[in-house]
Amino acid sequence: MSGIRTSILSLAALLQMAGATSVLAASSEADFKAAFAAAEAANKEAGALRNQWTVTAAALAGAKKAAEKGDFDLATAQSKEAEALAKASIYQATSEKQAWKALEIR
Amino acid sequence: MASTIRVRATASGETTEVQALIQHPMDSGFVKDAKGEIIPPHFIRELTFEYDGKSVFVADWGAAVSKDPYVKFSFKGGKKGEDLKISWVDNQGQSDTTTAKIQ
Amino acid sequence: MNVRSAIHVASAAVFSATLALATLALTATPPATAADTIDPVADAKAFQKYFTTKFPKLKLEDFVNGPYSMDEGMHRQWEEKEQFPPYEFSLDMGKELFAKPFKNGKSFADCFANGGIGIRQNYPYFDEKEGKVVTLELALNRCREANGEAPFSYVKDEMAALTAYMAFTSRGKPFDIKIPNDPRALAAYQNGKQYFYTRRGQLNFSCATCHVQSPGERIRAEVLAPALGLLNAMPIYRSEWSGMGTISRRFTTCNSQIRGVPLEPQADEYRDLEYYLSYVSNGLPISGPGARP
Amino acid sequence: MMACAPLEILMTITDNGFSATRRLILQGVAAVALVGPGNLGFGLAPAFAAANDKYPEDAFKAKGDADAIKALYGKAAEPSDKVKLDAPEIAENGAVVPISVSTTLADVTSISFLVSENPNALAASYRIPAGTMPSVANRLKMAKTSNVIAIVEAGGKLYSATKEVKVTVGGCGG
Repeated sequence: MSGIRTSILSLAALLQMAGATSVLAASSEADFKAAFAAAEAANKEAGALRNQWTVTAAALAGAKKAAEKGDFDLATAQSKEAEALAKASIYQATSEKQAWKALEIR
Repeated sequence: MASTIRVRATASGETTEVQALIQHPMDSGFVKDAKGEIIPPHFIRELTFEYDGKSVFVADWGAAVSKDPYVKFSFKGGKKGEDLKISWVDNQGQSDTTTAKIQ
Repeated sequence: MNVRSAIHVASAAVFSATLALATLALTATPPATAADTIDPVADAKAFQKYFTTKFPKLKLEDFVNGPYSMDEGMHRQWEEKEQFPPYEFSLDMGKELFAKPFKNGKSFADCFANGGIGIRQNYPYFDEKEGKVVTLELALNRCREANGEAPFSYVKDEMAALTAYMAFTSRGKPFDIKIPNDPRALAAYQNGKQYFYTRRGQLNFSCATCHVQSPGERIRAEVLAPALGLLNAMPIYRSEWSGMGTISRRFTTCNSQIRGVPLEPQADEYRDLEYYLSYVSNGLPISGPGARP
Repeated sequence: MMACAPLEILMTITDNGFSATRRLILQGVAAVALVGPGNLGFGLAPAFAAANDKYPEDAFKAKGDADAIKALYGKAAEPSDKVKLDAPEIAENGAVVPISVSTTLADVTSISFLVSENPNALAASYRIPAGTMPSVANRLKMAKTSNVIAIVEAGGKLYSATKEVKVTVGGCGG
């Protein structure tokens, strides 16, 4: 059982970290492009693990829309959030490789 | 195409019990489709049951009747093998009618 | 969980006492060994025992009525609907579609054993040539493609109507899912089981979170169905969809409800999941098509 | 009523809509039968009696239940335990709520169902000719938790029964 608790704590920590970084200085288009590419890459990896989240796709779409309107602060922030969500879904997929057995009826 | 009206009319003693299920979207006009456009109201307004040339039951329906609407009632009289005529009209002028045998 | 698996081990008549003692010691740590040996027969027994102990008043076949066996108020509403069930039209459409010949003159009856009548309880089966699980929905579309017809959508009316009719012809027959003596079949079964217990989506739920840990409880208006007998009533007319839903539709919408991106219908994971879920419900009667909230 | 995966439920509005062939049989829909003799003796208020043949247009357009009842019958109803209203405590789904009513009152000429919180309260109204039993079952849509009111017009007077039905969406949030 203890395995479960640590995995949930680190999952939460991951998301916390994402929230903090979005407050930094104004972002330029380059910042946005980098953040967006990183988020897409992470989400692609989650896809390979057959474990993407719908909210990641929503955050990516939001980021793209904000960028199209030229609001790169928002676009970068949302890209970072998308990346964090994608990373969380990757973490979930890998940790569940073993964790699922805890719930199994035997 | 089969009729849109499914009926079960069973005579027992001197009353006949009637159940009807009708294939109809009964759109209320408050729902949006996938593209976000309002689906226009499209619902049955009047449903009539006639036995021996006489109306035994008339339903006046609004938009709050469920999709593929169902109704159950019973009336005195009605013998096995006799006809029960059912017809409906909706707010877009469409209609359908069928005749069912009382079991 | 540790207490339950200890009892399970003790009741296995075959194991000698010493072995039981050894595994008892192991249960403190995650039971790595027990989970690695794939034993579908023992799984099915434990699975059914879990639910019959959790709901002692229910007979085995009651589990196929899902939420309606869990709540009296829901049961009454179900009885009312069953007097003239909303899936009646889909059933008639399915019967018509099933008999309609393809352009080449053949029809679905030519693709299935016994003309497709009364065989739903054998699906899904493990196809040893292909080395994969074949579900009823997949077999229907393959039949169409083999006869030069375009496949139907797995989540829309025609597929629901066809599976409704085939289920109807099998009503009352117990699920009879076989796992042939083929390591790939065992692997497919295990893969389906793993999917069933794996947490996914931002809500971090697995199928088991709802259908094993909390059947009978409510998520807002809905009462959760037990996992035992979960597919026996498929396909279902859901009031929520005010329309028919196939197994593919149910799997994909469940995924998106917990904010996981659904896989494409009839993906291997879904086919294996259906294989596992049907196998552990062996013996329970087919009751499809069903009406659900 | 937004279901768990809002987009999903909206996707179900299939494009073929209502595809049965439409047999346009324009018959005299108006019921030919005269209203039962029992009713005539009560100095019918012609404009309002629901037993007349016209579809109660304005009653279905009325918003609140009181206005709808007024538009339909022209008088108020008094609660009566002789009107037995059967509705679930918690609806399994707002789209299909099984509701039925039966009564021991005599000379029933009309039965109606209202859902107070729906955009238009009047859901269905049934004309009961003489010889038809005063009992109806149907399936109605409810936008949200609301009082369901059954009205029975018997011997020219109105009787009612009310029950609250809880309605919410299903599923886990989507």
